[in-house]
Amino acid sequence: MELSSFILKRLILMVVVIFGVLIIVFVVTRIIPADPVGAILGGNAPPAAVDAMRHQLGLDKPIFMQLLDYLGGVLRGNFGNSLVSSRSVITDILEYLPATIELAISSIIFAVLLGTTLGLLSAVFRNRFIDHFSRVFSILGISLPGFWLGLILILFFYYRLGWLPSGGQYDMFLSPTRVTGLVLLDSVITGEWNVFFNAIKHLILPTFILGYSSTASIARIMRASMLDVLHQNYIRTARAKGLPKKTVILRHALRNALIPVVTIIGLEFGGLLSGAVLTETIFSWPGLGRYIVNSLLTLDYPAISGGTIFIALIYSVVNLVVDILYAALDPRMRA
Amino acid sequence: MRKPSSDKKISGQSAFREFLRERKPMLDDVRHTVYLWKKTPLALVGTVIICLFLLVALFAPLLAPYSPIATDLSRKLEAPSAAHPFGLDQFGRDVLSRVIMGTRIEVSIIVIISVISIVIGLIVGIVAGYFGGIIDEILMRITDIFLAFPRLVLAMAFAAALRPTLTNAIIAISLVEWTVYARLARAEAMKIRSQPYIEAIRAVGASNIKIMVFHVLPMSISPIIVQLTMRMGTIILTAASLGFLGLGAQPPLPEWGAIVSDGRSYLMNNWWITAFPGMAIAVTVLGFNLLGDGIRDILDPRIRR
Amino acid sequence: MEQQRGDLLDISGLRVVFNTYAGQVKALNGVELWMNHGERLGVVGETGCGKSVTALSVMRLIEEPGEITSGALWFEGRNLAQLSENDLNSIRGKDIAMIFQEPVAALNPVMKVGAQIVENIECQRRSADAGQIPDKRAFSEIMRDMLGRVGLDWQRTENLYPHELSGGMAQRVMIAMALSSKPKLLIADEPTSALDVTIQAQILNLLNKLVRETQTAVLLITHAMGVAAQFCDFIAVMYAGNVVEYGSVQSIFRNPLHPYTKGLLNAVPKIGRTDELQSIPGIVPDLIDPPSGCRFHPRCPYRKPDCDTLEPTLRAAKTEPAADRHHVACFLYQNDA
Amino acid sequence: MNRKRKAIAGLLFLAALSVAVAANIPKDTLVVASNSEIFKSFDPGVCFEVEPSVYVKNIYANLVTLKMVDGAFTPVPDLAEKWEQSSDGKTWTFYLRKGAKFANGDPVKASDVEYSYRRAITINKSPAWLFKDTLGLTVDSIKAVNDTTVTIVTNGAPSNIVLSVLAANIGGVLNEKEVRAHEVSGDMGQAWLTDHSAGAGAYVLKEWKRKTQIVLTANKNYFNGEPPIKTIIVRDVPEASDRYLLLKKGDVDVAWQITVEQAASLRDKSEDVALISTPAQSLEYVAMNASWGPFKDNRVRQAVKYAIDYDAIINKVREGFAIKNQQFLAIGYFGYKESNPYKRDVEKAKKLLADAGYPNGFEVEIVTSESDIRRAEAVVVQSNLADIGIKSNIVVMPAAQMYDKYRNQGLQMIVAGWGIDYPDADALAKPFADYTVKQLAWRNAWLDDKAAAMTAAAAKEINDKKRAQMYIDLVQYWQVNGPFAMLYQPIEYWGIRKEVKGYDKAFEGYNVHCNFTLISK
Repeated sequence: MELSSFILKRLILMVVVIFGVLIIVFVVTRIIPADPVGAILGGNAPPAAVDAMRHQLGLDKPIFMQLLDYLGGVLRGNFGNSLVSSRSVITDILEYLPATIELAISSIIFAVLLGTTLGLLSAVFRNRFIDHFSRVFSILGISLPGFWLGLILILFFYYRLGWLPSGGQYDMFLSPTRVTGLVLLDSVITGEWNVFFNAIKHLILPTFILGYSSTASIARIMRASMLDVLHQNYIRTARAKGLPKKTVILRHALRNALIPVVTIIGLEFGGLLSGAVLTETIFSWPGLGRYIVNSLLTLDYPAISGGTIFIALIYSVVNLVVDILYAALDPRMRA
Repeated sequence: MRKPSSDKKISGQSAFREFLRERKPMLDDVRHTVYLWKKTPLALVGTVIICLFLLVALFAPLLAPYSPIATDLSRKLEAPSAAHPFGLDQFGRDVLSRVIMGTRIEVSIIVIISVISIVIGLIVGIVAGYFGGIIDEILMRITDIFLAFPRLVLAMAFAAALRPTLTNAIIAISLVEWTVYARLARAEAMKIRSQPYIEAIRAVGASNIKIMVFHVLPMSISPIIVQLTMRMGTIILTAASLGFLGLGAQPPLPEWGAIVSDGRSYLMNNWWITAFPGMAIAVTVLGFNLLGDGIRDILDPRIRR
Repeated sequence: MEQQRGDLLDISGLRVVFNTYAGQVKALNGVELWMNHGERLGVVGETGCGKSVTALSVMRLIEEPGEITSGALWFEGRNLAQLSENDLNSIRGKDIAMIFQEPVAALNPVMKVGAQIVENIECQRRSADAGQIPDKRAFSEIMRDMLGRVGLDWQRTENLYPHELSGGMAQRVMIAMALSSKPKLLIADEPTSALDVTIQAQILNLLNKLVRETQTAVLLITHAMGVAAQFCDFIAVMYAGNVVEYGSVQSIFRNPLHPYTKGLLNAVPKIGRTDELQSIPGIVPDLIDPPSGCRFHPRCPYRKPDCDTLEPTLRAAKTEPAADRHHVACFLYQNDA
Repeated sequence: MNRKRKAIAGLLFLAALSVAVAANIPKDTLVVASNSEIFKSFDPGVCFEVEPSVYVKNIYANLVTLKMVDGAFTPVPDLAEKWEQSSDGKTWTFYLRKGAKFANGDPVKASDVEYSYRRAITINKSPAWLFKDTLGLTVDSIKAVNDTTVTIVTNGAPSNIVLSVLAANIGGVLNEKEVRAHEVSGDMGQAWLTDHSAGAGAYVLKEWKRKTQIVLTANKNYFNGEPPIKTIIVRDVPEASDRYLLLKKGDVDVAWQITVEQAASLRDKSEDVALISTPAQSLEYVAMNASWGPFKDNRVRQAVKYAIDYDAIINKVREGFAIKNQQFLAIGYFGYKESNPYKRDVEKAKKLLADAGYPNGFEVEIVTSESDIRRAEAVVVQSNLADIGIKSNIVVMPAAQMYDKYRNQGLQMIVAGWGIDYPDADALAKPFADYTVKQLAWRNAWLDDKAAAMTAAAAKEINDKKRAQMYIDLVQYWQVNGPFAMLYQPIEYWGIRKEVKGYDKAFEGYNVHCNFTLISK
């Protein structure tokens, strides 16, 4: 199927899915038997103030009317104002989104590098010590609860050893110029190398915690696909050519084994966005994850809907990009 | 050509050998699975952990030295000692008994979530796969919508919507988990629908429902069971994460995630409140994952040779 | 012990086993084979007789769960069985090259065909003159020349991916790749079995032409007696992990000695003969617990009392002139049983 | 060759990483760790939460401010040098000090005060009811007579209420010129003032990177002189354990909201870190729905009040960070006279229950919020009630759901707290005793007209001595019949580094009075 029509179909599908997501999120947030306004104004606010605000936000209209207003607004790109920060949800999200993306990207890179290496090692040295060690190490990744491990690592690396900071994106005394919002990228663009190194130091622990959980599934897929590739005929041809073992594995086996790994990167990215919610809370990371958790706890309707839709959007876009990447990587798909 | 043995003397022994010969392919398969099972020690470790986990859950009330919710503020935050191997939490409750009783909650979480999500998944999957066409398209788009969300975010949204209690958290997670089984059931249903013998049965007058229940359903059970073991680890983690965020089990229920969340602000001086339940989560989920990994390797034809 | 029989290749007492879940498969049970420079030896036998395993063993390409348990692989005075992995790598692809049955599957799907050939040339050159900086352009020239000599237009083929080639074209590429390093011995493991008949003939003729030009010895693995007869000088008949008969094409076809060889030849339809084809009774033995003594005895019409206890060894049959090297492993011809 | 180069690059990278992490904090900077997740805005007309108002008080100057003078809040001149109250008690005239300047150098004029207060009423945000209802102000009530004099016409509320409200956030004076310059589509500068400042206070809001940090810098033109601390950085650290670690490591000077246990360990033994505490302006209570089942009978309410073990809660749950105060007036407030009639007396409680016809008790649901402290208190109350035969189960709800039910009188029993809006007895008497204002008394369905009448009368009484006595009588009546069992008045505490001086003076009477200028290092 021609690549462009493949993308077109996926885009249409994505729009339908996002529309569905809009409806679900709206319904879910509205059936909450609670009154966010009261919480936000604080217990002391007199009932008159509460009712005034409810009316102002249109929360006293029937649910169906609220849905229409909401959808109308979304189509015009207006996700309403957050009840907590009383800023437009879009500004909130655009302020927090880059932090989550930066953490997610650095974690996926870490997970892919670690995952493929572990998968490679455990396939090449099958059923030997390295195989068992790397499989246990990677399986620990999805077994250890991230929030628990995070706390312990902070206690150890920050408090006892003092090697790494306990949280935040960069030191409080630095004030990096914001270009895209991705601190690392910005510091490279603006050439602020002290910010660059500092940001890396702040990224190490959160990236490990967030990335580690995806390592297991990547390692497993890599191991299975590597084992499969090693039995293929072209590997025997490569060995028959007298190529050293290292070249056979890296140049021939690895490239073929990586193809299935690409497909699950899309899925793992979804897992990362989930994980980000917890990791951000532990590492005081100013990301979208924390924004959503807080909006859920304070029942900030517009923020919940806006935040979850954005996360769903990113997730669908990433999956689309990965599928295109898959076609590009495997010549057989390019026919 | 075997010499025909005399009719009268077909002893029980040869009948048994006959029974065995018919079953040879299956026996062969079982032997091969056991051989692979032994060859992957990790799966063995996983099995042991899970058995321990289930046993502790079964005998929880007997094993727990103290009541998990009895508070004793005068002895709060006591360090681990012989009397209290896991120490006491900030309400003076025995962390060990809470973790042990927590096992029972985790088992109930897994069982309920698995049942709900499998039932929903089967219904949606089989109906979509069996009827195909527009029904399949609609149901699959709905599944896509649920899959569009990162798992935890959607579970959080549902948990916050329904009042945050353990039961609501279970419902929330099930609403997220069923998509996995729906896809599996649909694939199975589509495979079976194209089988010739289905045409034959339909010709004899069997109704769609009967076909779906008696033919499609049994066939899709095995892949689902396999997938189930792999999902259990994630289910516990998701429930624990909800507990940690305050959207899941509410105190004094000793759900592991909630215990870790309770103790997290005491991590500095009283590490034990968070450490032990966290370890319990890690070991149990590790057990399920090792088990799941082992099963996956055994069933994956590429690795089976 | 020294290499005595063939001055190019001399395999003696080669045993290979496969440890599978069902038990240990004794694939090769003391294979005896030898050939001289420039000669062409055809190894024939039913599937599962171990001919492919023998071919792979020469270059020690046997993988888990298979392993060479004993035997010597003499190649120009060096025993490949004892060589270290990197010494062996200096021989693989340079002195001994190999082509396989499934040509498309034998090429790396994500790498251009031209590049895969250049890789082979580069690998041989580097081991040859290690000091020099590899000259990429020269290697491409050689590759293009080879593609031309196997009858492919290199401008079109060079940048294609394996899945874009037909079976015949892929085999031509494999031949180009194998011969690009001017090996002394080419092992062809059923090169034409997967191709349809018309292409088979083309490939064999191409192979015949190229190999004669460079005087390369060929070890041809095939189950088609006709192909072996037409292409090879000598033939080794294998049955259940043993070479049961070895000799020149003429002597084997004119005067087959071993009962199994006779059965094989009778099973080949001949033009003009209308009588019913005879098949060899019984089935190929299970190599996990093979029949004791001569592994052919359960199916052998001329069975003698000792056949099921003693294992026959390959002995020169006195009747023929030495040039035919006619050997047979059967007690019918060893009166000192 | 390139392997060597890679090794050097690796080493360089590690060297850069290992440079000391703990940035040592300069002398003239104060770093605070707190959870600023719920901060909404630093606009004086909008900000109503307890914590952000600490910073708003230091960014904006008011006409008058409050200081703790020997245990009681006393109005003190700020931008206004002196003020007078008309004979009928309604018209107030304020005379501004000469030469006071805004942070950006513009002089402070009476027109700024007029604009600021009219703005607060027009935008009508959360604190607006303090002006509109409590002081009965309308847009025309505030007039700038000339550049240095302002008159405000109130509904005749007693002087203590008027001055307390003017000293609150809403009384912050904005620079009219600068606010008008940043107005966007008629929002009177609300969007801009969310994270910018146009005040005359001790500090200027330099920057607010949400979920990262808030930075305040000293105001060079401050009329009381530039404060010793030049920069204040408030780092957003949501995790309590993180805040505690940062404090112990010396990466922050002050840590807010550390746990009671951590505070106790700092109080008892810690070399480098000290604990500062001060009675908080809020009250913790257990309330019963006076129109629900058994609680209709006052004897049952009395029984509960006698059943509760107040000392266990104060010493065990709060680790001593609480003061026994069983009335709705906070300590030191106008009309406060110590009176703690209730002590745990199981026999008396049982007898009261039996007289009321519930010899073997009944079942009740106790609702509370998610904080550790509240849950611990609920757990103690649960076991106390069990001692006298009342079976109860605890339901924890997030704030949003709790307020919804509580506002519609839907709860049976609740453990909660009440923050004080302005430091005057009326700010407490109304919610706790006067059901007509539809706040706490109403939420617990205690529709007692006598109490409502006494509260209304006390609110209007001009004569301070008579007014004080009226509150004492109201408290006495309320303690016997009210549906509230007051647990304690909490003590607020902060962990601070030893090198920080004057923090206790700065936060004495927190959150009514917080003056960063008193802090130095």
